[in-house]
Order: sequence, then structure tokens, then C-alpha cells
Amino acid sequence: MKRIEAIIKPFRLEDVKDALHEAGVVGMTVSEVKGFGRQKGHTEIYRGAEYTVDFLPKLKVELVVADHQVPTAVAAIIKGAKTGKIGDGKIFVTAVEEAIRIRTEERGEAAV
Amino acid sequence: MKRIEAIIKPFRLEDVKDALHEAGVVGMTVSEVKGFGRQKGHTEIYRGAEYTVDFLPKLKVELVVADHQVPTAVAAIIKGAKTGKIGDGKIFVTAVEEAIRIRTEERGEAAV
Amino acid sequence: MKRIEAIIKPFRLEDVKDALHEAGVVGMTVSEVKGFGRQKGHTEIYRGAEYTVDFLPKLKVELVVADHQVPTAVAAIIKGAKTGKIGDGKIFVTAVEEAIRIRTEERGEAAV
Amino acid sequence: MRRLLASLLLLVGLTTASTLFAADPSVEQRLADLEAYFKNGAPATSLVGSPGPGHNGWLMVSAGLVLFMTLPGLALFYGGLVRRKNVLSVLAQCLGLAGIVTVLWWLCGYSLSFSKGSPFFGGMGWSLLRGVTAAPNADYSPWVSHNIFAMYQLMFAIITPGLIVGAIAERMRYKALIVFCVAWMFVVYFPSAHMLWGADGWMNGLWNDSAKIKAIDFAGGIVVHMTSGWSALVLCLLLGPRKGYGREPIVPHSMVLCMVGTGMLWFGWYGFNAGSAVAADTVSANAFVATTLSAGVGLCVWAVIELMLRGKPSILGMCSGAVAGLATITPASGFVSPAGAVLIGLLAGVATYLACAKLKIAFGYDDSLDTFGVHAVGGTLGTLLAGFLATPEVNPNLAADRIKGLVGSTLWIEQLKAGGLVLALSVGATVVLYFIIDRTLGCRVTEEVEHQGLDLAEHGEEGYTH
Amino acid sequence: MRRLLASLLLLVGLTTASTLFAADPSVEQRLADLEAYFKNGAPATSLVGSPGPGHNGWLMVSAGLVLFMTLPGLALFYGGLVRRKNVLSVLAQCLGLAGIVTVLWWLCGYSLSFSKGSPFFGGMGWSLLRGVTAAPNADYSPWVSHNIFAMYQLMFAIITPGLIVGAIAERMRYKALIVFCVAWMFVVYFPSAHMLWGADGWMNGLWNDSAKIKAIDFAGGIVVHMTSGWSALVLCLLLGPRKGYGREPIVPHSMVLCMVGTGMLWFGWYGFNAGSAVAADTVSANAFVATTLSAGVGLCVWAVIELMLRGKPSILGMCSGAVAGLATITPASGFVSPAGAVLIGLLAGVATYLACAKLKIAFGYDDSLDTFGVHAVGGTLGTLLAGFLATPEVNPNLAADRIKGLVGSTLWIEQLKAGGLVLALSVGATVVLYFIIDRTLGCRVTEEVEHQGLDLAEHGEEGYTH
Amino acid sequence: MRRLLASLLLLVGLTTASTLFAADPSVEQRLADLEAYFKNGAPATSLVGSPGPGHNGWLMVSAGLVLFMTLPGLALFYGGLVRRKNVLSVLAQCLGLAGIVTVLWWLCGYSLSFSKGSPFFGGMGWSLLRGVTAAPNADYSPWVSHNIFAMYQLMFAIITPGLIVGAIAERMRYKALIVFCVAWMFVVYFPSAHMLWGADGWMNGLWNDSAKIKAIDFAGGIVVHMTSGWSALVLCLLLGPRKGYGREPIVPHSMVLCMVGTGMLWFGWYGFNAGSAVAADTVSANAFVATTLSAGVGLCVWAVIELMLRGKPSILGMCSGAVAGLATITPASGFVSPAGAVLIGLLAGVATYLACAKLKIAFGYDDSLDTFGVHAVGGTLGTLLAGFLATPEVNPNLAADRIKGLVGSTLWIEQLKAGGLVLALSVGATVVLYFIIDRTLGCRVTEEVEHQGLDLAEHGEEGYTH
Ligand SMILES: Nc1ncnc2c1ncn2[C@@H]1O[C@H](COP(=O)(O)OP(=O)(O)O)[C@@H](O)[C@H]1O
Ligand SMILES: Nc1ncnc2c1ncn2[C@@H]1O[C@H](COP(=O)(O)OP(=O)(O)O)[C@@H](O)[C@H]1O
Ligand SMILES: Nc1ncnc2c1ncn2[C@@H]1O[C@H](COP(=O)(O)OP(=O)(O)O)[C@@H](O)[C@H]1O
Repeated sequence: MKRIEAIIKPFRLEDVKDALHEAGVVGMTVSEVKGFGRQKGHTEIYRGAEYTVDFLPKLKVELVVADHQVPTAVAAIIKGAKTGKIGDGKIFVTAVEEAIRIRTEERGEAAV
Repeated sequence: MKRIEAIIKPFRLEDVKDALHEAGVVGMTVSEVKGFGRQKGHTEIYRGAEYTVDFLPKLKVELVVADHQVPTAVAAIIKGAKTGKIGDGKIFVTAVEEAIRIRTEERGEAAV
Repeated sequence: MKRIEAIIKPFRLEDVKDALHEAGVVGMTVSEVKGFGRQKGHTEIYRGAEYTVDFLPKLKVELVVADHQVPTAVAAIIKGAKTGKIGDGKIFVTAVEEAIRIRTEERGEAAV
Repeated sequence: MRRLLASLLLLVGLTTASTLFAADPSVEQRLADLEAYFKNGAPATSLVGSPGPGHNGWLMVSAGLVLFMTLPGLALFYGGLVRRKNVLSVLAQCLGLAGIVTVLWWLCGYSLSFSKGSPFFGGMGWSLLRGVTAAPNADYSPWVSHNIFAMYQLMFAIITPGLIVGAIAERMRYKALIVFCVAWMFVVYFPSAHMLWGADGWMNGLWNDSAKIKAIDFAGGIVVHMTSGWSALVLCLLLGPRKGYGREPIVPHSMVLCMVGTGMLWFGWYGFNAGSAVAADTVSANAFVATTLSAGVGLCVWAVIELMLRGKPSILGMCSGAVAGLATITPASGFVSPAGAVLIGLLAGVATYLACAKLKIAFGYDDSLDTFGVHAVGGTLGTLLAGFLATPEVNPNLAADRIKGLVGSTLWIEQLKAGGLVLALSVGATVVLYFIIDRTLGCRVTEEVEHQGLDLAEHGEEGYTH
Repeated sequence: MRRLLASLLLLVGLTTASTLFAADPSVEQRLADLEAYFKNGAPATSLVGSPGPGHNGWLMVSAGLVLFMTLPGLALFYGGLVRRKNVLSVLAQCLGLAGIVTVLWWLCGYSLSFSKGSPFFGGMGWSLLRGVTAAPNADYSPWVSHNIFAMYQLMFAIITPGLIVGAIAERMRYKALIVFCVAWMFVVYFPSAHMLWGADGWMNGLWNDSAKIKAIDFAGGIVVHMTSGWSALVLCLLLGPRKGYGREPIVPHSMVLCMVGTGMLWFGWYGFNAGSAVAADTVSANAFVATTLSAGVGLCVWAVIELMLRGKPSILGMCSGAVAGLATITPASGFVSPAGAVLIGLLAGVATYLACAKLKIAFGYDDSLDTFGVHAVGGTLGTLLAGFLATPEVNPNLAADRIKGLVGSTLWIEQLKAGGLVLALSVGATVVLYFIIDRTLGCRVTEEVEHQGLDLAEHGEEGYTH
Repeated sequence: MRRLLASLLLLVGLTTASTLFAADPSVEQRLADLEAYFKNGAPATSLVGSPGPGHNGWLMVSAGLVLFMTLPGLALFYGGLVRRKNVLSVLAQCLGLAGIVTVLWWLCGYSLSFSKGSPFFGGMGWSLLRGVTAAPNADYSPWVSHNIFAMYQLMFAIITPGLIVGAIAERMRYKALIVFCVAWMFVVYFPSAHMLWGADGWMNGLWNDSAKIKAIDFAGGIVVHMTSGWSALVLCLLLGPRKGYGREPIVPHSMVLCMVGTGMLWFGWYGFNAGSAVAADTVSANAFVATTLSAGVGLCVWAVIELMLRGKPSILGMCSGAVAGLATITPASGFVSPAGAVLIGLLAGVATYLACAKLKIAFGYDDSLDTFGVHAVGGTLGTLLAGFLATPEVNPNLAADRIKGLVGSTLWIEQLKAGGLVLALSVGATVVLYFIIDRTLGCRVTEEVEHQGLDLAEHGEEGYTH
């Protein structure tokens, strides 16, 4: 099994979700994060005091899938998240040794 | 060392924490996430406009433990988090190559 | 490639960011988490009812870097985050199998 | 010739005068009417039926202020203290009560509370607000429009069941609460209001010559705070504690909202207390002073106690102290001197602190947001203290024959009697109503709903999105 | 001797009296003036030029309350309903309008609306508030300072364009909105206010003998709610829906703020409606009652409908119902009986529910926060119903010769005419202004700004930090 | 016979009249008293000792409004501008000051400020509010209850130290701040209030014939804004900047709260300024107008400057501009024409913008929330401008002998003198008090507390849970 972690632009979530659905992936976990990369942040000025806000709001989508699903899932994420503009985000894939469904205590691919 | 990541129902946190404590695990990091899986979301209606909210509030508990602690820790999480109802969540285990305690710069299992 | 995950004290973020910058690391993703470890929490009392809050606000900094950058990045994080007081946090390093830049679909180290 | 002229003139003058003064009111009478406006006395001739602008304006403001206490004041004060997942349920309770009580009040609530009927219950003469016009009704005020008085009292009728919300927060079914409150208005509120404040009320010592119990309740220590506070205690005992109570942290999700609500309550309480003079007169002014002092002192007392016991004053402590001072002074506000108000604020702070921080812990009941600890304790204490501290120097109405013998002597016994009876009514009625509603509708949400939060389950909405 | 003395005394007396009463007003006249204060009648002699404290105080309060409805009331009501990333843009629109309309009002807005000029537009005599002093102007009120009346009306002029904000939220450029509103004030608001409320207004049936259309609009059903509501509909149709509308969830980011705003609106609405009597008199009292009843009933109606259709009453539903009740009663508030108000609240609830929950879905336009559904529908309905339900028992001014023939008979036709004409003006003007501004400034933000949120892009700030 | 009868009647008439009119006031006198109510003149006979309902009601409302400015107005305005971890500390400061100043005011504060004593300090005659009854005290108002005046002034005494909070936010110890403020009330506020507003005050040019400096300060430009603003500057210089100031982003955690606070401040400011006429009369009306115009213009000025300098108007900018307009008009509000108010709003906007956005950056002091930049700069500017723009047409009291020679001529020099002296007092006292308290209690929290946030460390609570 692999863990796919994608950092995406917040407003692409619906598209990513739909694309993953079509690709047959149902489970995922999403969290709000702040991203720092090449995409430039913005400047806020409060009564003349200027602040550069480098951290941009992003969403992190995590999903654990069976090995063979990785290419499809990655393609789906790209399809949903890509705007072609800087700041579209990254996908990282890591190995997962074990997965357990708490409710049933099933293990392995059956659990994801 | 292994990294155990558990997605649980928010109101089970206290129980999971207690169970882990009993199992001798002290360190952990928790974050608020939104989960998407088999558990059905709910519908919100605002002045007649209906929205299906698929993403349910979950907590992600992360802990890095020594290899031998994995079974105990996993068992503890299951004990604390299991309600037997759909949406109880998942546990994922991945390998960690290195751990460092920032304060002391200790490394490896001593650091977790 | 490696994924470096650091749990740090919130007010050290600017320093960590600066240190990483100097070390040549640009991309990172930050999220708000609650940490539980040796550092003691605090007690809140509401009209006489006492609650121990064990979970302390921390930030999680995630960055994926090329293998050779790991030592520099780790050193930079330590430099930025270390106060020497309990609760400074941890750094965990895991292996990443693949990285993809969504915008360009570049893969591997080029993508991080 | 001159004499003739003089006499003639005189005659003309007198004739004119007499035509003016015979059928129509005399200059003297008209002046007396005008001057009555300043003393809040009843006009007798030319101004009968006219509201007095200053008094009427002040009462409209006061009615608005008391509504503001509930929406959004109380909603925020309570809403901030619950967990994020239940904030809307509190708001829904306050909103729903505002709506339904308005309808009840129009239907028959005002009539049952304030029209003449039996000593215990009003009649139905003013149902649908029939006959309740903009002309003042001298039974309640010489200068405030009768219908404004009715609206002013409506706002009290809204906030009173609203206070109960604090005790049952985070676990009672919405429908059950609304049904409970509707029934409770009939069984507890309308009769209590009639007995204490109705012109022919059985315990209306201030205005009813033939009151059997000669109690005084300026702005609702008994009618508002005791009824709601004691009912709240019973209700939370019967409902049982929230899941996880005492085991997991159940902390306010937004002390900021709670503090905002406190400020709004304090502000609105001037309408509540100073408005209860039903005039912008000297009694009103005195009530304004007492209200301010008691709130400030109550706030300081909680802060000092917390400073001593835990080393730091908390925001919730200061908010609680202020509200405690306000609730406790309520029945006494138009009767006591500044020194009396300071004393009441002091005792209010101590008593409510003990109730909220010690008594509740000791007995382990889950009065979620301390309706009992603040309102029942404060209201009961204030009712009793009004009996000791009321003085005709502050409120000349206490010098009326019907009550002056009691003031400064055994008035506190009347207060005890009235308070005790209403307490008994509140407790008894709540028990009965609870069981009826629990058997039929079910009072408590399921465990799963309680975990998920009432907002989603009961209203299909969330308080905040990220 | 005695006789002599008597005559002498008499003479002295009469002389004194006559010197006093000849040039100066007589006792009778002075008493009449004083009594006029209570009836809100015009003083004729000694008190001419003096504001009456009770009325003046109430109008200052009312003016403050109507400001409070916008800042922060409406800002929160609307701000809570948008997404987190756009909350500040709503606040900025309310703030900016408060500022710019104040300046316009001082420059010429008040004059164009209320000074005498043509039947359609006021003159420039009161520009820069010249001659608008603290003495009452009898055309608008015998007892309220003319400049307080001007400030009171300013607050209406602020909130009216503010209402439009609800329809175009989350996608209109800030500058375009401000420019639109400035132009709209001249083309729609000032003329509508003048026609309906100006002393020589073309449709001012209540006060202008030579009004061509004898319509009545107590507190702004036509002038405020119809103008803004219908313009809002046009504007949101022209702007098009928000990105993702109907496809992705666009849910209120804080129902708590929305509810707080609702409470503030309700509270402030007493200034809006009861203040529109421009006195603290019987009409004001009646308006206060009608306002309360309609709000409460409207709230209940939405709750009941939601309970029936989806099993649970929502917070947004109750808030919408209350605001709908308030908006709908507005034109009728000072004219209808309690029963009339209850009926209006009932119909208001049903009609606005259908508009917001069915009509909008059916036609698919994106009236983001339902300005049309609540304000245009409510305002239009209320305007019509005022025509049917107005009665001189509630408002004696309806017994004046100029209008009494219509009341209870064909007044509703006048209402339809006035409403229809202002509707046409609003719609037409909005279309024209929209195209001019869209061609020059551009009305809509870019897609990227819409994704990112207007707060950062248009104001360089964020609503909240974590 | 007829003559006899006539004479007899006459005699009877005159006798009756004389018994009525001799001991008792005459019709003329009674009418004069009644009419005095409308002109806010002092009654001489029958109505002496009676508050006038319209004026009294308005002052009760005003007092409530000024309290509302602090709780929750200022608390939110400031609270929104700090970081999330410090929001409660701001709320606690506002709450604590409300409590403690109420107690001080009752103990001796009112007496030291307003009872007659020396030109610099009041006496102790009114301590514990002894003798401060509901009858008006003609030194301060002919028609407002003396005790309501005392409560109204209390609300000023609460908000003034509250303003200081803005300069020291996020780093001063709670106990140190409270102790500082208590001492500061005695050393700075009570004497300043007495000198400017006390009946025998040394600088009370408006009311005290023997004032040495004939300054005018309508609603507290000197007494409120200069005292607090200049003390705030000194305090923030002595305390030093917040950790990370200028290096890491320290941004408002909730512009929404800040804007809500702004709306509440504006609303409440009508009580502050229009209430300062201590009547609902023409002066009050004029103050209401000036307040509105200056706020609106100030808001626009900030928006325009930001639009020019950074391309987008910010919410904080508009809020700051409105508050700047309000603070600056305060001393002048009851003295200047609409045109004067617009001019003041204009200059207020420019001056405070420069102070907040340029001066502060240039000098690098950390006036966290710009108490100095807005209140000291605004208050000082307004005080001076009042000297130039005050006119008896707006406020007839300026036509009194004691001051009329200065108006329109050298009044601004008096203003400078008074302002300068109070400025010196504020600065000097703050330095001394700071050092005493810093040596004993310690003024600043530890670095760790500053990192963690004051809410948890100093109050054991958090503003929000997730
Ligand atoms: N090396 C990295 N490790 C972790 N997250 C990264 C890394 N590089 C980028 N990110 C995340 O991806 C987001 C987008 O990256 P950015 O460089 O701005 O644009 P792009 O994806 O188009 O190259 C960042 O905001 C950050 O959250
Ligand atoms: N493949 C997955 N990858 C990551 N998270 C998952 C995955 N599947 C489920 N989850 C997480 O676990 C939660 C529970 O899953 P769900 O399918 O609803 O119920 P259950 O755990 O009972 O099978 C989801 O809300 C989601 O957060
Ligand atoms: N085993 C662990 N797994 C995951 N997170 C941990 C672990 N141990 C500690 N942490 C995180 O690191 C933070 C700091 O740890 P703590 O034990 O308090 O202090 P120190 O880092 O000084 O040893 C914790 O709050 C928690 O977020």
C-alpha cells in the first residue's frame, strides 16, 4: 500500500474529489495547511505597517491506496488539481506497511 | 521506528489518549481533519438550497514509536477508538528512518 | 527523497523558515496541531470546574527534500526551533518514493 | 364710568373664565395635569389618555433593550459557553422562544398576566391585545401607552424561559424544550407575573390594596429569576448530566462571545431595571444607579475571590460576577439606596460564586451554564434583601398605606412567603411537565446526537465553517 | 372704600394680565402649546421653534438605532452568510456606504429628498444642511429638531443601498459597487424618498394635499425595501451567479454572526418603524406593537414551514422569518392593528419562504443573500397590504380629508401604482447604471480574485487569522 | 346689586387666586417652569426638584450607550486587533476597569470630580454618592436627575482608562495595569474632569465665571482623549515594544470583531456626544449632527488616502477613520456647525492617518492599537479646532458674558493652555506611576508569557476552542 499526499489549491477540492471518485478511490482525509513555495504570498498593510504573508492557504489530501491504484489516483489528483498556474501543489508518495480498519480490525488492503 | 497515523472520531480522543497512556506511549500529535469514506455525510439546507456535506470532522493522531511498541500502540488505539459503527476510522503504519528531539538533539528511539 | 516532519513551538516558525531558507530549502507545508508529550499542559478553571489541558498548540512543518539535503535541513530546523526548554518538539524523517509537481507533472527531485 | 367699565371687564373676564373652566378643565387642572407628567402622577383632565412623550419614549427604548438582552445578548452569553458543535442550538432556543412567546403573548399571555381576573390568574379580556391601545392604562402607568407596557412586559416573558436554556444546554431536544416552555408559561410564568405584578395580584404588595401577601418585586427577582432559576435546577437534575461531564473537558468554545453577551446584558439591563419604573422619573433614576453599582461590585467580588483562590481573575469570572450583581439587584433595584446596592452586589458576588464554584461541584449536578447558580441564587437572595433594604426615600410608593407598615420591619417575611410559594410552584410544575413531555416527546437527544453536536442533528446547520 | 380697593385691584390685575397676554401669548395659548406636545400637535405660540425633549430624545435614539442596523447589524447578518474569504468585503461595503452616503447627504442628498422642489425631486435649498437647524420643521415634525430629522433620514439613506449588498455579495468589485450606489442614490433613492415622503412629494398621500398618487409608506416599504430589493434582483441577474454556484457548497461561514446581526436588526428596527412616527406618541406606540408582532409571527412561520418540510427548524430560517416579518410590516407598521400585524407577519413568512426557497431555485438566479427574496418580496407585499389594512384608529392622520376617502376602499390601488412606478424606476435605473459602470470600471472581479476571496484581493486583509 | 355681586365675586376670585398664588407659584410661574423644560432652562418654582422625563430618559439612554461603548464596543474594537492568544486579556482589562472604576466612583471618584472643592480637585461631600439624589442638581443640569448625571459621568470615567489599553496591549501585566489605572484616576482623571467640567473647575470656561483658563471641552477631547492618549504614548514608550514587533507579522486576529466594535462605538458615541448636552435639546441635536458628519467624513478620508497610496481601502482603515472622526469631533461636537464638523472630520482623517501610518513607523514606538495615533492626536486636534470653530449659534451658552469675548477670537489660546497643562499632567503622572509600579509589581509579562499569550498565563482561559 502507498500513502499519497497531495497539497492542492483549496478551490480545487471538489474537482479532486470527483476525479478520485471516478477513479474508484473512496477514502481520503483532508486538512487545512499553509503552504510555502514558489508562489508568491501577498502583502497586508495595517495602518501603514506592512506585512508579507508568505504562507498561502492550501489543502492537504491524504489517501492510502493499494499499490496498483497509485497511478490512477495520482492521475486523478492531477486532473482535478491542475490549473497550470504556479502554486498548484505537489503530490508525494510513500510506502505504508500496514493499514487497519478500526471498526472491523481488518488489515492490509482490505482496510483502505 | 514506526509512524502510526490514526484517523478517529473526535469524541474518542480522550479514550484513545488514555489507552495509549496505559500502553506506555506518551508522545503524540493531534490535528483536526475532515474525513471522507463510507460513512455518509449529512445534508444542510440553507433557505431551500441543499448541500451535501461529505466531509466529516475527524481527528488525526500521529505517533512515532519504537518498532516493538507498534502492536501495543495499535491495540490501544483500537481499544480507545472503536465504537463498532461505520466511520470509526483507520490506522496506517509507515517506517520512520530517523527521529530527533530538537531540545537535546538526541536521535533514534531515544528521541521519541 | 525524504520527507522531514518537524513538530515545533508556534512562535519559532519565523526562525525555522528563515533557517531553512538560508539552507536553500524553499518549499514547505505547515499545519496547526496539538501536541502531547512531556511538556506539561495547563489548568483551566471555569466557575470552579477544573480542566487539565494536556494538548499544547504546536506547528507541524513538512518538507520533502532530496536525500542529500536532509542533514542541512534538519540542522536548519534545529537551529530555528531550539530553545532548550522542554516541548521544543521532534523531527521525523521518512522515505518518499515519488514526488510530482502538479503544475508541470515533473517527477522526482525536480518536483520538490 | 371707569368703574362701570371695570366691572364690565371683570364680568366678561369671569364669564369667559367660567365657560372655560366649567365644562372644560380649568387652568389649574390643566397645569396640574402637565405637572403630573413630571412627577409621574396620573393626569385628571386634559391629558387623560395621552401618553407622555418622555416616559413613552423611555419605555419604548427599554422594551427594545430587554429584547436586545435576549437577541442577541443572552444567546451570545450562553452560546459562547457551550461547545462549538452546540452553539446554534442555544441560538435556536433563544430565537424560537422569542417567536413563540410573542405569539402566545398576543393570543392570551398578556391578558392572563395583566388583565384583572382572579388574584392568581388574569382574565381573557385583553386577549389578542383587544382594547390594549396606545392610551395609558392607569393601573400600570399614567403616562406610558398601554400597548407599550404590554410590549415591554412581553420582552420579560421572552427572556425568562430563555434563562432556563442555560441549565439544559447541549442535551435537550429542541422540540421538547419549546413545548416545555410553552406549557411552563401557562403554568408558571403567567400566574407568577399576575400574582406579583397584576393590578389585582395576590402578592402584589406594592399596588394591590387587597394583596394577601404583600411582597415587592421591582423588576423580576421572583417573576423572572426565581421562576426560571429554580425550574432550571429541577430540569437539569431530571435530564441528567451531559455525556462526559466531569470526565472530559467541556469548555466554553468562545469566551469572546460570552463577554460580548455580558456587555449586551449589562447594557440591556438598564431597560430591564430602570424601565421597570414604567417612567423616566426619580424611581427610574434610582434603579439605574442601583443596577450600575451592583453590577460593578459583583464583578469585582468574583475577580477578587478568583485572585485569592487561584491567583488570577478570569474573564468568565468577571462576566459571571457582573451578571450575578445584575440578577440580584433586579427585585430590589427600584427600592434601595446606593449603599444598599453596593451591599447587594457584594453578597451577590459571594453567594453566586459559592453556588457556581462549590455547591455545583459538591453535588455534581450539571447546571451547564449556571442558570441556577446565578439566577436562582441571585434572584432569591435579591428578593430577600429587598425586604430588608427597601426604603420609601428611594421609592415613594413604599410610603403608601397599604405597605408602609411593613417596610423596614417585616417586609422580608412577605418576601420569603412570596418567593417560597413561587419556588414551590416552579419546582412542582417543572417536575410534572418534564415527565409528561419526556414520556411523549422524549426530552433528551440520543447519545449519538450528543456526540455529533445538536447543531447538525437538530437544525442541519453548523455554527462556523473553517 | 372696599369697593374702590376691589376695583383697583381688579384693574391692576387686568392690566397685568393684558400686558402679559396681549403681545405675548395668553395662558390659554401657552397651555395649548404645552398640551400640543403630548398630542404631537403643532405649537402655535410660545413653544414654536423648541424641540420637545421626549420626542427629540426618542428620535435621536431612533436615528442611532437605524445606524446600528447597518453598522454592525446588517454587516453581520450578511457577513455571516458569505464564505470566510469574503466576510470583510461585505463589511467594507457597509462601512463605505455609511461614509459616502453621509457625505452625499450633507452635500445635497437631504435637500434633494426633503426640501420643497418639484413633486419628483427636492430643491437645493438645504444643501450643506444650510438652514437645517435644531428647531423643528413643521412639515416633518412639530417637536423634533429639523436637523435630527435629517440625521434620522440619513440612516435610512445609508441602509437602503446597504441592502443591495446582499444580492451581489462575493463577486462585485468594491469600487464598482460604491460608484453604482452613489449614482443610484441620485437616480433612485433621492427621488423615491422625495416622491413618497417629501412634503410636496408626488406620491405622498399622507401629507401632501396635492399628491397625484395618494400612497402611504410608513417607514419605507417602497422607499427602502422595494427600491433596494428590485434593484438587487436586476443587479444579480446582470452580474451572473458566483463561480461554483449550484455545484459546490457555498455555505454561511458563521451562522453565529448572522444570528447576532438578526438580533441587532430587530432591536434597531424599533427605531426604524416606531421612530418613523417622528414622535414618541400613540402612532409610534402602535408601530412598535405591529413591528414586534410581525417579527415574531414571521419567525414562527419559517420555523413551522421548515419543520414540516425538512423536519427541523434552522437558525437561518428563523432569522430569515424574523427579518421578513420586519421588512414586510415596515410600510404598514404605523397604520395597522395588532391583528393586521399578525396577518402581515403570517403572509410575510409564507411569501418570503416561497421566494427564497422555491422561486430562486426554480429560476436559478444567484441572489446570494436573498435581498430580493426578503426585501423586495416583503416590501412589495407589505406595501400592498398596508393599502388593505390601514385604519385611522391606529393612525389618526389617515382621517385627514386628503386621504380618508381612500382608506378602507381603494387605497391599495394607490399603493400598487406607487409601488409599480418605483419598481420600474429601480429596475430601469439599475440596468442603465450597470451597463455604464460595467463598460467603464468593470463590475465583476476576476475569476482568480473570486477563488482567492475578495478580502485579500480587494482590501488586502483577512477576516480572521488562525 | 349686580355691582355688589360682581365685586363680591371678584373678591372671592382674587382671594382664591392670592391664596393660590401667594404661597404657591402663580400660573405664570408654573407656565414658565413648564416652558423651561423645553428650553432646558432652570425651573424656579413648581418643578424644582423634578427631573424632566424627556431629558432624563435621554440621559439614561446616553449613559447606557457610553457603557456599551466600553462593554463590549471598545473591548471588541481592540480585542479584534490583537493576536488570538491575547484577545481575552484585552477583554479582561475592559471588564476589570468597568468594575473597579464603578467602585471608585461610588467611593469618592464622583465627588472628587464634580463636587465643589478647590479649582483643581473636588471635595468629599458626595463620596458614597451621599446627597446625590434623583433630583436635578442645577450646577450640572436643570432637568436630569443628579444621580443619573453621576452615572453618565461614570461611564466616561470607565472608558477613559479603557482607551489606554490599546497602547500597552499584548504585553502588560494585568495587575500592573489595574493598579496603574486606579492610581491614574486619582492623579490624572479626577483632577482633569474637575478642572474642565466641575462647577468650580479651574479651566471650566463654559460654566465657571471664575475659571482661570476659559477652555471648553464639550464631551471630553481633553478630559477623555488627551489624558488617555498621551498617557498611552508614554506608557508604550516605557514598556517597550512587543517581542517580534517589526520583525514578525503581528496582525489583527479578527477584523470582524474590530469592525463590530467600530459600529458599536459609533452608535454609542451619540450618547457620548449628544448626551453631553445633558438634555435632549437643541445643543444635543447639534452635537448629534456634528458627530455623524465627522465620523462619516473621517471614514471617507482614510478610505481615499488608502485608495491613493495602496490602491485599496482597508476595513481597518475605514474603522480607524470613523473612530478618528468621532474622537476628534468630541470636544467640539456641541459647539460647531455642520460645515465645521465636516472640516474637523477631514483634518481628523488626515492627521490620524499620518500619525498611525507614518509617525509611528518613523519613530518605531509600539503603540499597539494606536491609542496615541487616534485618541491623543484626534483629541488634541479637536480641542484646538473647537477653539477656532465654536459658535454661539450652535451653542447659546457661548454667548454668556464669561466667555463670549473669547469665542471667535482667542478661545483657541485657552484651548492650547488647557490642553497643554493636561498633557503635561498626563505625561508626568504616567512616568512617575510607571516607575513606581514597575519597581514594585513589575509592569511587563515575561517573555515566555508573551510567547504563550496573556490569556492563558494571566487568566487561565483561552479565547476560542477549535
Ligand atoms: N519541498 C516541499 N515540501 C513540502 N511541501 C512543498 C514543497 N514544495 C512545495 N510544497 C507545497 O506545495 C505548494 C505549492 O508549491 P509552489 O512552489 O508554490 O508551486 P508549484 O507547486 O507550482 O511549484 C506550496 O505552497 C507548499 O505547500
Ligand atoms: N483510503 C483512505 N485513505 C485515507 N484516509 C481514509 C481512507 N479511507 C478512510 N479514511 C479515513 O477514515 C475515515 C473513516 O472511514 P469510513 O470509510 O467512513 O469508515 P470506516 O473506517 O468504518 O470504514 C474517513 O472519514 C477518512 O478520514
Ligand atoms: N512519539 C511522538 N510521536 C509524535 N509526536 C510526538 C512524539 N513525542 C512528542 N511528540 C510531539 O512533540 C512535542 C514535544 O514533545 P515533548 O515531549 O513535550 O517535549 P520534548 O520535545 O522537549 O521532548 C509534543 O507536544 C508532540 O506534539
